[in-house]
Amino acid sequence: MKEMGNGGRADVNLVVSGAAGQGIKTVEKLLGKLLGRTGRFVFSTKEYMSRVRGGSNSTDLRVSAEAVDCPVERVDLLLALDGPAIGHMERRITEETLVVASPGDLEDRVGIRARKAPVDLEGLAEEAGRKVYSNTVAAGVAAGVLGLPLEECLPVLEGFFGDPDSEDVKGNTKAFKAGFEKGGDLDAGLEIEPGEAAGMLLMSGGDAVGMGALAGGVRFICSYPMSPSTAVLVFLARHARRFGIVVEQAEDEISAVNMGLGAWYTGARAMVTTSGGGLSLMAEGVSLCGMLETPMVFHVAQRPGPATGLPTRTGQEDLELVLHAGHGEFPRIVLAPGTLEQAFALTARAFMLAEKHQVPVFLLTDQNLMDTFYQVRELPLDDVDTTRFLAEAGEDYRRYSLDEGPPSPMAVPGSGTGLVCLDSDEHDEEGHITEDLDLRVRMVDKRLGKMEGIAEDVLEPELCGEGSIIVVSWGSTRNACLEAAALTGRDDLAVLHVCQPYPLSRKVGEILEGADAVITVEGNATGQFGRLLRDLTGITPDAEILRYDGLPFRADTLAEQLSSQLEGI
Amino acid sequence: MKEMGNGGRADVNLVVSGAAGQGIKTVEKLLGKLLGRTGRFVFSTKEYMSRVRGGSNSTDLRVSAEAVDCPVERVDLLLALDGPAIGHMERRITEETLVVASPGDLEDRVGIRARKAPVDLEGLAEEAGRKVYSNTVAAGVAAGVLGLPLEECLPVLEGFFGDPDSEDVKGNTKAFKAGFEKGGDLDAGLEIEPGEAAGMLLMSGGDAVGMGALAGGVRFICSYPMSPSTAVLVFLARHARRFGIVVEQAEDEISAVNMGLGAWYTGARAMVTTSGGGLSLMAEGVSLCGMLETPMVFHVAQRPGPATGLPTRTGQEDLELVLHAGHGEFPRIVLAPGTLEQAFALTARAFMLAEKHQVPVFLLTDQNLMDTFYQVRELPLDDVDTTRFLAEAGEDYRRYSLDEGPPSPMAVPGSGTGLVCLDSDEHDEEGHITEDLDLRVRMVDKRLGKMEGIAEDVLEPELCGEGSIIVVSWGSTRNACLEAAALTGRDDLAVLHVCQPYPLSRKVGEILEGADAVITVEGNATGQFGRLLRDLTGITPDAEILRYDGLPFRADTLAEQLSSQLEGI
Amino acid sequence: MTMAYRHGTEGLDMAWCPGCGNFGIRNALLKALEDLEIPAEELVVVSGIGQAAKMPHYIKCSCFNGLHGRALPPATAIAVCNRDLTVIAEGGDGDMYGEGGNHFIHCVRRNPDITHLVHDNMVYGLTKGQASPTSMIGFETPVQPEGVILRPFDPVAVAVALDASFVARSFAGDPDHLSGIIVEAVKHRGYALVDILQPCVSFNRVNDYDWFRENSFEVGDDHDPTNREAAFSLAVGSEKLALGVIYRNEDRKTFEEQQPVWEEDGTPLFRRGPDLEELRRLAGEYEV
Amino acid sequence: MTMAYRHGTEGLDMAWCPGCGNFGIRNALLKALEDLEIPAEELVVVSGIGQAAKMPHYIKCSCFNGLHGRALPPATAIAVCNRDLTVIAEGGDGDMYGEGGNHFIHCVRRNPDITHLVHDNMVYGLTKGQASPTSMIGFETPVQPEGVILRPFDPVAVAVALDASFVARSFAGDPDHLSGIIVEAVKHRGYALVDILQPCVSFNRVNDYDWFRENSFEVGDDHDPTNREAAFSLAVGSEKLALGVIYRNEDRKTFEEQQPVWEEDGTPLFRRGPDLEELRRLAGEYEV
Ligand SMILES: Cc1ncc(C[n+]2csc(CCOP(=O)(O)OP(=O)(O)O)c2C)c(N)n1
Ligand SMILES: Cc1ncc(C[n+]2csc(CCOP(=O)(O)OP(=O)(O)O)c2C)c(N)n1
Ligand code: SF4
Ligand code: SF4
Ligand SMILES: [Mg+2]
Ligand SMILES: [Mg+2]
Repeated sequence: MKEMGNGGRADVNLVVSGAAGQGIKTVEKLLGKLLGRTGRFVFSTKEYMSRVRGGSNSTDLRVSAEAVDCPVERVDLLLALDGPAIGHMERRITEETLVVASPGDLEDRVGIRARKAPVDLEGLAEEAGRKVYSNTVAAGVAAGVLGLPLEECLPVLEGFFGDPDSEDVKGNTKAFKAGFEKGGDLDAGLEIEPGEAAGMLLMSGGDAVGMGALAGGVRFICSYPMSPSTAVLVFLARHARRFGIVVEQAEDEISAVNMGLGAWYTGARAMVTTSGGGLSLMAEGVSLCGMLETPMVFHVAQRPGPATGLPTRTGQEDLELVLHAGHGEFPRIVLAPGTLEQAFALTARAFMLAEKHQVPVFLLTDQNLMDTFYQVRELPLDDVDTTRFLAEAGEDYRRYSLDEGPPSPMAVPGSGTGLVCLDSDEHDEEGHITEDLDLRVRMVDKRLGKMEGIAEDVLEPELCGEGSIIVVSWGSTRNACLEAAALTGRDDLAVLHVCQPYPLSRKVGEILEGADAVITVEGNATGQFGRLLRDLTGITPDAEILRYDGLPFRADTLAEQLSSQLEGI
Repeated sequence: MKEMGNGGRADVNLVVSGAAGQGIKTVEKLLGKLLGRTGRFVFSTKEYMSRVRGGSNSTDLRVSAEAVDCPVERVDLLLALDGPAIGHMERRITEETLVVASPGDLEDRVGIRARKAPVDLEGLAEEAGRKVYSNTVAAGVAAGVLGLPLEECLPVLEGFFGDPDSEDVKGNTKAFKAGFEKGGDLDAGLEIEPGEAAGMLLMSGGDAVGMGALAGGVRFICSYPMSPSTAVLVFLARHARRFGIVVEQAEDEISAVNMGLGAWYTGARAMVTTSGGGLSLMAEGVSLCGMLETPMVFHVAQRPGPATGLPTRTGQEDLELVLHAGHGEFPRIVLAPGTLEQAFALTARAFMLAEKHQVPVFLLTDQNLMDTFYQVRELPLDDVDTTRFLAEAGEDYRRYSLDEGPPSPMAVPGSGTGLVCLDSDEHDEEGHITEDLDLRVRMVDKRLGKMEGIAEDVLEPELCGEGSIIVVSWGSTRNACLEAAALTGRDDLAVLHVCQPYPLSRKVGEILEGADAVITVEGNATGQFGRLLRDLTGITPDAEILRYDGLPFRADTLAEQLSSQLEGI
Repeated sequence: MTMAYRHGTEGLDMAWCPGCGNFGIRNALLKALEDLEIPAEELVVVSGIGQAAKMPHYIKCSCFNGLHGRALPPATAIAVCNRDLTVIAEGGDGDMYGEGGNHFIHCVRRNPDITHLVHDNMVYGLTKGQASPTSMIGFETPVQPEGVILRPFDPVAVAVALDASFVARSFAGDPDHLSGIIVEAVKHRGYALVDILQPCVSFNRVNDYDWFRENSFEVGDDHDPTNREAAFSLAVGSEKLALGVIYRNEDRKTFEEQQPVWEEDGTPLFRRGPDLEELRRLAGEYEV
Repeated sequence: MTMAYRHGTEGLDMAWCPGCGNFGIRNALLKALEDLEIPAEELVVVSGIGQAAKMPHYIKCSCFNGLHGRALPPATAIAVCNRDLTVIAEGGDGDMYGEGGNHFIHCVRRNPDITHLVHDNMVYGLTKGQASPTSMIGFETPVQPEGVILRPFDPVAVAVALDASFVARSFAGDPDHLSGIIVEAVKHRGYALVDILQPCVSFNRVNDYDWFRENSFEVGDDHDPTNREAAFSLAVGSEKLALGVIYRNEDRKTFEEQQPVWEEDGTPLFRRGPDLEELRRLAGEYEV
């Protein structure tokens, strides 16, 4: 298990908060670049309201000389871009927190128990040329506080703001410098030394899934915009020309999934990206996928429900949905990455598995994973299995042949002289509608029989640590669980991370069988993975740590929850 | 447990088979009336292809002097209206079966090992006036074979075919008489004595659900046609004017569920009727129902899937679908009637429960229940709970008040001076969109908290018999399980029928805890109820009897399956 | 009686961007409701999801803020179940013509007595700037980086083709015109579409206030809105967008008027209980 | 090369009722395919669910017989992923204008190079006789016992309003006319709608062969199908239904033509693998 969180200044958690439209995103991107370039590690996550302007949002940037990959509750440095931001962050502000805000905003909040650092962000920005540079001033303050070398920062600024001779670059540079100076002057004791971050790749969850899709050979994506899944659609749209992909925005999610199946019928590897509500609408399409045995990859980025719920927040409430979406019975696969590398690798793998087993594959992520970014050493490109599983349609081709498989060899129309017929009704071997009830039984058995091959391809869980009390994590909570377990300081803990919830590796049961206690950690209110665990392994968790307020698990507070649960065990 | 099936002629199973369009339905209706009027009990079920003309369909009419309420495999008398019908029924024909068919058709099938009774149905019909009277001739043969008193039959014929002086009545009467004579002449030994059936109500599953809806106070139904659920829509359309109901055919299922929610928002009790595929499309609406806490009744008549599957056949494949349809987490209720009386009572109850607990209630039936008919003594009208649970919208009304409940009192717009605001986003007490994450948690807890009240209203399972080996049945398989258990002749068997799969009464666990062995019977391939049982009670069935060829369980063959399972236990 | 227009903006945390056309639409709507003197408790605004669809949270009314794309079905049901209520369905162009396109078609066919306000900003606002069904060809977005290639949906032409009983277009930048049109639409007996041109200052830099002004014209007095072919020509005959009442067909009966439930009894359905006696009679009819 | 028209009816268990208009449509379709000389293995018929949607099982072709209402999305995707294939989407009026109404609208906007054949029998056949979107007012069914009250959907008028690139109507009772129209539709570059009047002898006793004959007329030579307003007038100007090519707009580009994937490379997508080298370069761009 990772060794971290010695309580000292191994890392600084910096939060930028302000209204939508105030340019938090620019600060976050710029600081990300600056930190990476100067050799620091950075982890970022954000929380924001479902609106375009106003309100209060925040982005965490956790900075360290060592790799960091999950959020903490603790705020060491708060850059408040407006007054409401201080109120918004109030709960996370402690006496240790250094709050940088304009003097007026800070005064209005006399109550807060924090190290106050009044900096006239707007004033400095205006001095540098324009009020809108405030966010650049803030970035400068952060860079100053963190002790970045100014000379290494300046070239990055130029690249970031465009043409070096432009007014904009000059103004921003001036603004940055002014902030930097203020930041240094604060003498906050929050400097972070450079680490080995040079040359690493700084990417988001959305990027990782997008690149995984490219590695998986995606040729077609059709979707309807829906937070937090749209990032993948945007990513592939940006690279459509370069990688030869048809990208289409559908009129609705139902069209999206049916188009996707059409595409894959022609052998073009296809995916859809959506969130829980969109997947609900696709449920009939999921069932169609099961019946046609046409592969499909569903990226489902979770957010809290029911219905519209909290559209820009995170949660893990849709595990049971992807397990059961669609009527009737047919096999499926559910993957749930816990890291950016897994997000890449499992997305690529989803395409392979879908085509190999001719089933719907669900890639289950969430806003927490989509909107996060941090450095990865490299993408496991060499491990990508690029095998194709397409047959040729010979003269007597029968799409649902019972002679081979399961699955029956899949050919695509135009690949030979044979015909390729799909039917959503129960069908005969050729793919024509049938009312032969014996054949029906054989077709059901064949479809369900694919579960055997699928089981052979199942991914094993990852066990970190030697302890006999096992914390079970699935999907995007992995890193927070690992760090939290370490933070408890207890060596009787181990963390088991499951990146394939369904079907579940036998190993999961075997490992948990031997545990003294099992604690599940989930981003929902009813313990869905716990139920699945009981169903598939017979093991009932001894304790559950559930969070369903729309925010991700954070290592430090999760560690406290773990500790208090452990007292009870 | 019911005493039945002594192997003698306690009952005759008569099957009418022929092509779609040949008038099987007329035979079935006419015989139903004749049998009832002459004091016989009759149970009917049918199986048919998804087409309007042609193919081969069949209707079973099981006739007895005692009450009969489930199908058997055994065929005592087959009325084959065309040649293919004999082939279609071949598997169920034994040496005991009396096959009535036209001489030509019978000859073509020299192979069949049956008691052959060539009757020139068409010829007799033509003699009576028109070839289309063939089915009436067939009905006459049946009446003759069963030994019905002709003089009691004739007045029924008149009522059935319309104006007594019309050509049609005369022709049909002639045809019937001709058939009757032939039937009597066959001396088949298949007479059935009259029983106590006089004055009972002969109705179908669709009728029972429809009348349950009327008892439940339905005021609005909006649906999209889908077999086998359309019967309920048609029933309510027929009675719309008489009972003051808005009946609307929607453009699609999504519209249907959203209209239903709109109706119930105004306090008009509403329902939708659909099948698995339609419910898949409604999944987002189910989630909306969960979030708005607006009641809704979903009648889901199951058929085999996935996708279009076998649209006119039966199955129990959508239990997990109704348990999990919709994203996010919220309470729900699932009811699954096993008899016509239950179909009536549970439908009425669904409206009460939906309004009381402000949750989606699923009434899960199937083609087996929808298309069956038999006699019931009376509908339990006096037991219907007609309580309403609507508040008035006072000046300061807050739809999602946290002060009372859960559930918060539900008022409807226009019921007072207050405003009634619903929101599919996470919302505050007034029903306005919120990003207050503490409030979010309280709202989740409130919604899920309704499960407690729901648990108090849970229906207990029905335990029949004293045996220590328990056969577990849910939904429409009840009667077949009961009779099958009796047919095994073993007194160590008991049958436990569950009419409310979710939430499940504690009694189910308690009863099964004490069993020596548990055998589940389900109309699906993966044992969905068995999984639910394990999840909710920790009990894993010792054996499962699963059928997924689209046909219902039949008492005699199910008895054999039970016996052979019992050998293994 | 609480008037729907009572709400100011103070105390309201409105999620719209400064300068957004939605403010103009809100002002016009409040003005229209004031003119119409509809009590708040008799007004139900039904909306979907999107920036436009947040409207019911910003005025004084009962509301059903349901799913993205699904405002029209509940609006129809509400109107038919309680005829004492005034029902407005409101939302964005994505909401109503994209995800909700099928309900649009069939709602027009049904002709319930509701007013349909569509904030047509030619973009998806809430989800940050993808193309909407009404986006112009060539419009660049993160999902359409090389520009939109689908032909824009013309709601007015389609509504005329569907023989909608009232079809109008107005502009968020002209609240007087808009409120007048809304008053007419609400007064109209039957389904009334008002497609409202609405600048989105955050995600649509092409179709801004000026663009809309330059690319629209007011329907002249010489136009006969009861002439369907003329209405169609008006809708498609020019590059510019016609503003005003483009079509009306007063001959169509409403959905509600044709329901047996309303023939003899005006009681809202929620006040009617089950008739168990009649049901007993019906059950009796099953006696063989 | 196997010709699509090779199939006879012998050996086929066709689920249509004797006398159904679907037989005429099938004959016309086979004739058209014969005339067009499309090899069976290059033909994909995409259909939904309904009596009409069973067509691909009765001719020689590859097929994607998907969900009720959902033929157009897969048809579009198939056309754009493999341009060597000829794609026909086929189904009933309920399928295409009811459940599938939203796809109809947006498919027309997208303009993929597909042919859209709609068997318009003004009723739901397979589910035994409920009203369809095109059923006439007053049409009585088990679900509409007092007769249909919704205004019938006019696919031709709506398609013209959507500026579909090819809009035609024909009649199952006139296979010659119909096969000629189908040939034109398939040859047309882009989306082509053929609304086919089809008698349903089992569930629609009103709109039978005679009714259709009496209530339709052939478009005259004087009609200019490129004139959109004239096309609209033709669609709505008469009580009777116009038969023939009513509208065409050859100026519209197809969906496929505008895809970067097809700009330089004609290889069907299934023959293209992932480009891991280019991906390696892309990953490199994430180096900070
Ligand atoms: C089923 C579903 N799909 C997608 C979304 C995401 N979504 C929310 S609003 C919206 C579009 C907003 O555009 P529009 O309707 O034009 O409203 P605007 O914000 O422009 O006013 C989308 C795609 C959703 N909420 N539900
Ligand atoms: C989602 C869904 N809803 C409903 C159905 C049931 N259904 C099958 S075909 C059909 C309508 C058939 O009418 P139409 O499309 O006009 O075809 P026709 O049979 O008249 O040729 C319906 C409602 C279904 N298969 N799927
Ligand atoms: S995003 Fe556009 S439509 Fe939405 S509030 Fe802002 S300006 Fe208005
Ligand atoms: S039901 Fe109607 S449409 Fe279907 S096959 Fe029979 S006649 Fe044709
Ligand atoms: Mg919009
Ligand atoms: Mg039809």
